[in-house]
Amino acid sequence: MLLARILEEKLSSLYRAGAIKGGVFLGRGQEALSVSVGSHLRKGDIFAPLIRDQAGRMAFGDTVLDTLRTYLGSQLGSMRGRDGNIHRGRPREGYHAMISHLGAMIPLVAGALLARRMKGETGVVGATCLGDGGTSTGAFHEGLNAAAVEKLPLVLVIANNQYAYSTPGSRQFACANLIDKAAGYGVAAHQVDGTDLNECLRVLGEAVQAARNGGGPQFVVGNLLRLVGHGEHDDASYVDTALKESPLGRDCLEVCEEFLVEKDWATTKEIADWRVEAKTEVDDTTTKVQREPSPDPAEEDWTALSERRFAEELSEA
Amino acid sequence: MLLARILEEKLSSLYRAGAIKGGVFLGRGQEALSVSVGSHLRKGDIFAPLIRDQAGRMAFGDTVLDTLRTYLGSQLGSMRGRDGNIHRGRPREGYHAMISHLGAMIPLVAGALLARRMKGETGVVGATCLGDGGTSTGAFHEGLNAAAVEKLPLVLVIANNQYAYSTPGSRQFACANLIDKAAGYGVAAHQVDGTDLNECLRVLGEAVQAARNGGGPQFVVGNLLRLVGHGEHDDASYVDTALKESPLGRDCLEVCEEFLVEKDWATTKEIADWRVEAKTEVDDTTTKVQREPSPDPAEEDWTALSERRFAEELSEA
Amino acid sequence: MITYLQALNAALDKLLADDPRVFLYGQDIGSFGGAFKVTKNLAARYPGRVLDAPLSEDAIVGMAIGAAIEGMRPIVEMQFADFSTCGFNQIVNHAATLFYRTEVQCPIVVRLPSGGTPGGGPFHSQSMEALYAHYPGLIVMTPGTVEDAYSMLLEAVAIDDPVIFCEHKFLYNHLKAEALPDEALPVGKARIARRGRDATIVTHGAMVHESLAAAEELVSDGYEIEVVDLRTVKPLDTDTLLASVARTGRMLCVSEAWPWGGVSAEVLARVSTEGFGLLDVPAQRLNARDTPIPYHPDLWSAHRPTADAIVASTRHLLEM
Amino acid sequence: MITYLQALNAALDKLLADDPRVFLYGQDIGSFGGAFKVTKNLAARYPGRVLDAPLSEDAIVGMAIGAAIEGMRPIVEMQFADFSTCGFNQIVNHAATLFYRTEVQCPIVVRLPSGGTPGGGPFHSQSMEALYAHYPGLIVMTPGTVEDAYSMLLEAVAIDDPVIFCEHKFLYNHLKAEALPDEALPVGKARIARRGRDATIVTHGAMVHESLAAAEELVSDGYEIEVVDLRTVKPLDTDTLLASVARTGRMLCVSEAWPWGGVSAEVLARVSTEGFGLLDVPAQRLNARDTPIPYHPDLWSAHRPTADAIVASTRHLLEM
Ligand SMILES: Cc1ncc(C[n+]2csc(CCOP(=O)(O)OP(=O)(O)O)c2C)c(N)n1
Ligand SMILES: Cc1ncc(C[n+]2csc(CCOP(=O)(O)OP(=O)(O)O)c2C)c(N)n1
Ligand SMILES: [Mg+2]
Ligand SMILES: [Mg+2]
Repeated sequence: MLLARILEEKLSSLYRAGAIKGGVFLGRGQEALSVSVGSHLRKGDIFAPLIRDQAGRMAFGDTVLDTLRTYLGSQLGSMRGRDGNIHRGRPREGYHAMISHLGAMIPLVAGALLARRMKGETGVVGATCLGDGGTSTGAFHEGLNAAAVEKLPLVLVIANNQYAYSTPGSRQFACANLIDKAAGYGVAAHQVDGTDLNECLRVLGEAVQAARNGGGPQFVVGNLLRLVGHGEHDDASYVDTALKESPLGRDCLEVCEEFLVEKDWATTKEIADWRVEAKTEVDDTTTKVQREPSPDPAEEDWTALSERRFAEELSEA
Repeated sequence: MLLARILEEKLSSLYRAGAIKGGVFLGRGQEALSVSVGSHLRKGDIFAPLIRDQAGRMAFGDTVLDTLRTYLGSQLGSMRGRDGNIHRGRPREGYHAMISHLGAMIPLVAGALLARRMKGETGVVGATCLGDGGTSTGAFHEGLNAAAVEKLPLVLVIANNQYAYSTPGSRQFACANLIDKAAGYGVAAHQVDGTDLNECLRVLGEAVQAARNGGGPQFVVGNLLRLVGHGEHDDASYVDTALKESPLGRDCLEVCEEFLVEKDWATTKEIADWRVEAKTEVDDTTTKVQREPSPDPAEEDWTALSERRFAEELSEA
Repeated sequence: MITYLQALNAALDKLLADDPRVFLYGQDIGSFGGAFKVTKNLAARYPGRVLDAPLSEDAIVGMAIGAAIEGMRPIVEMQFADFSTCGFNQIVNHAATLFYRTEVQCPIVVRLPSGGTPGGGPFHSQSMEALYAHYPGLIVMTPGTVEDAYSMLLEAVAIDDPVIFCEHKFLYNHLKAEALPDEALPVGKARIARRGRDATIVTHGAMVHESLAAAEELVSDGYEIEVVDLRTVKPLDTDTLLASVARTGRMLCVSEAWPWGGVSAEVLARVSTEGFGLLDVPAQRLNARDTPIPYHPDLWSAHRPTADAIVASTRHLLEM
Repeated sequence: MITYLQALNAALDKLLADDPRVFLYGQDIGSFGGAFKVTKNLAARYPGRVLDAPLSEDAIVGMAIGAAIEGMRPIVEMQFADFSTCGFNQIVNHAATLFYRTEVQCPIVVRLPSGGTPGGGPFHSQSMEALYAHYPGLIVMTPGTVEDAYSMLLEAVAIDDPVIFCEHKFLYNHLKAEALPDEALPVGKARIARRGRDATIVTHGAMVHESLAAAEELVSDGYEIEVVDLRTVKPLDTDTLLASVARTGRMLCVSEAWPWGGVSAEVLARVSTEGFGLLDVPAQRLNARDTPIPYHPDLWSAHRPTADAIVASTRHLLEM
């Protein structure tokens, strides 16, 4: 969680320095919720993170190295320059690479879980995340409904950060609370304060366990605020000041650090050391990745098909 | 309602006689619910009926004549042979012509209502119908949600006839009751026994009035059974016998007739006379329409655009 | 005799029997056997492997992709090709991009009951092959014979990439063959459906039969028309087309889809460019008209190419 | 100086000011001004007429259709063209068929921020004009200049049929003009962007500028290349193309979209057929490669046509 934060701070400064060509979309303020998803999953489980899940990704096994490789377009990254930033994963390891179209990963995870069931695997869980805005998509609805019909062990986590880009919840849905959607799908509902790591760990633990035990889809809503723009190009000036000052606006990392210190589980000094350690790892890895080669268009295998025999030579660039 | 029933019986026999080239999809058993929607709407309101809404269509102003013209492909029908059967309407009169893709009419009605609001018209209601299966579409979800956000006077009536084609509710959704979906959209919920005309009239009356009074979208679920195949090609052998014998399987027309007789509002003889009258109208109109010309391909204006200047001559059939 | 539809059913049966990774997912395909009965008896024969889906095209395709990543071989049925617009995003943006982005294969087959039938109307008649062929990452098949319905479906499932399988509704029960084939042309190879010398008609799907009928009719005028059945529209077997045009010097492409950017546009673009020196007269195309597909059978017959219209167009081509 | 993006904003401003039937609907287009700021300041200037929509492309288009039937002139913004796949069904099956089926017009405009930019990747870079042009009932515009961004958007709203307006993201801030135009070519007319005599490059959108740069470069070799900007891809101005090819005898079509059935396929099919006698050598095309659009700028530059690639292709054409 701390490492994810430090890494994202680095991504932000790399963005400002013009070192990243595409967009940068960060999860600052959402780490507690995200990391709680990733850390309750085991090897062999399935995870399809979304935009603001750097923390959850790392808990599921993603690395500083591959993150930086993908953002910086290293040829050695898992996406080999073909896709970038948050659109990364290693599907063969159950870690799926999101497409941009929101909601689209839900049926994908459902289908992967269906396959596991058909193959006779039990005790598997598949988790995926979405924003409050993403709940308005047809894909969300169809995917969650189909998963519910099949009673699949899907954990769907909604990070309700109160905005979809600039659009507040009041222009996005009319239900009193996003949790009210669960009953319409016949799935279990969980709600949690997304700024409180302990709570997030507890509630996600329950949700993941319930799914693992055959309880069918689990719908989790975490309430929080993103403490950063939609992307690094965005100053988020549309965010309501009252919200920022409300408990939703708390920084989950600070909340967590205070808790650790209060409980005497860590000293301020120790935390500062962790921070330095993380920073060193991130900085060193950045230096290393920046020396790595970019993908070479001349060596690129310009076909979208895995079966080479069907690739066509059309008159192209 | 009686007229709709008689007309549909005629369509069924025309279908069996091979007089209708496309499919025939009937609403037998659903007339009470459907007619209740149409009859609470006024001139100036908006209605987008669906597959099984012959009764509601006629209550909203559709005629035996145009129904037969459309089914029989008369050139004089509102769709001029370009579209057929249930895909008919007169959108300029607020009576919309469904496309086949289920759920698609919901945002259309919402948009029409939004336009009315922008034009300063008040007191308008827009109603549309859908089946239990249709609730699984992304279009349903997005359309109802967007209407709720705009608090539009939309009445969405779900005819839960327990099956989508051959698929029972258990393979379609996992909620305990379709009405549980309302809370997730923040819209008012109504439920009704779809076999009981009185109840349907009362509940739809309330729903339409609530929408008219600014109560935002109204979600109505009518429970019933279709007493006919999905289309006339289908013998509906998949329908559970227990369901057929349950109260859901009652024929709303019989229920209504019994009620009328019991209340002394009509005698059996009077009802039989109405039936004969309806049959005569339907038969006479059929004879008339069967003499009408088919659309003439040679006179057809083969362009999809209203602006002739953009029509292209490509090398075609 | 076996129909086109029975051939599809037999192929699915064989696939389910031979490969435990294969399963079917779609609306009403279980005990009901599907809207057209293509999956008849399969649910009973393969319990738990022929699943009724909710009315959710987007989720259906999305789930198939997820299952394919897990090593399964899902075959999805759209109730009509026309409804695949509701699953369009998952097909073109998810299935089609997966391998390029992640190096993980996506072996799904999406069966699209395609094409017009009398009384089908605007939303139960569409031929969507060009839509899918435009996107990189998809293989698009349009079997036009009973034999191809069978063997190409078997191959579609064997292919490690997503396949859009456009089976033609008009052929389901009309078209019959003596027996199922033991072998087949490879995917991506067009077939000379009829040998000729005076002109080449390039076509696919149900139009193969209209074109063959047209060719027969032109025999009485002394013409021998070659008919090439594309079979697969992406990849497109340009070599076979060029070889045929080299023999005949004239080409008409007949397709039931709309003209703009359709199969015929791609065929004309390729043959006109690569076969520039082979053509004695400009290549021509004959398509459905550029309007929605009309409901009334009389309008429908004038909307899509028919043997008569093909005869007229071919005569025009021959007289150029 | 006014940018392409400012021209779009000015057109929307004028439309809202002049016509009470016009309103805008789309994600984040209200007080935020849209992801690209095309609608900047408009919500404040026209209260209640620039509405933020939920994250629901299907509903957005469906609502626009309903409003259009009621006599309004909705302009819908997709946040990126690529997301229009999620509203695809309403566009191609509802808006595009409405007039043909019901005789009721459907004057909606769907704005698609289109085309590639460095780092855009597979889902923020697509050029979808061929998809929409394939369907009957839609008009598809691809403005390539500041002037056209302005005047074609004004015309798009004036047209009584649904218009797919493919505005190019790469041009938003890069392209500048002195002033907004007072008059414009009619919709459906292509424009000779540069006069020439040795070959014709037919193109549209951002590729107009790559093609012009290529033409300039070829001047030093003594070549005068004509560049035709299609402006509208459906309808397609075949006459202007043929007139140009009649002068030059050679044609290359350059398009940023994918090859199979794309704009270039349709252009080649038409010019090769109707201009058979005008072509000295076979018409050629240059497209984006047939893969998803890569994220890395180096790959992206090799994926889409660039001035360099156009120079190479044109040289090849000239030397044939
Ligand atoms: C189907 C679709 N439409 C539009 C977009 C563009 N888009 C990307 S992120 C975003 C906002 C998402 O909001 P939310 O789901 O609340 O997630 P958050 O960004 O707040 O984490 C939008 C509109 C998209 N990615 N997918
Ligand atoms: C998006 C979409 N997918 C599939 C179909 C094919 N289809 C037509 S009716 C039908 C079943 C509809 O069931 P339901 O909504 O319950 O309505 P009912 O027929 O029971 O009245 C199906 C699957 C369709 N029309 N639209
Ligand atoms: Mg959000
Ligand atoms: Mg039903």
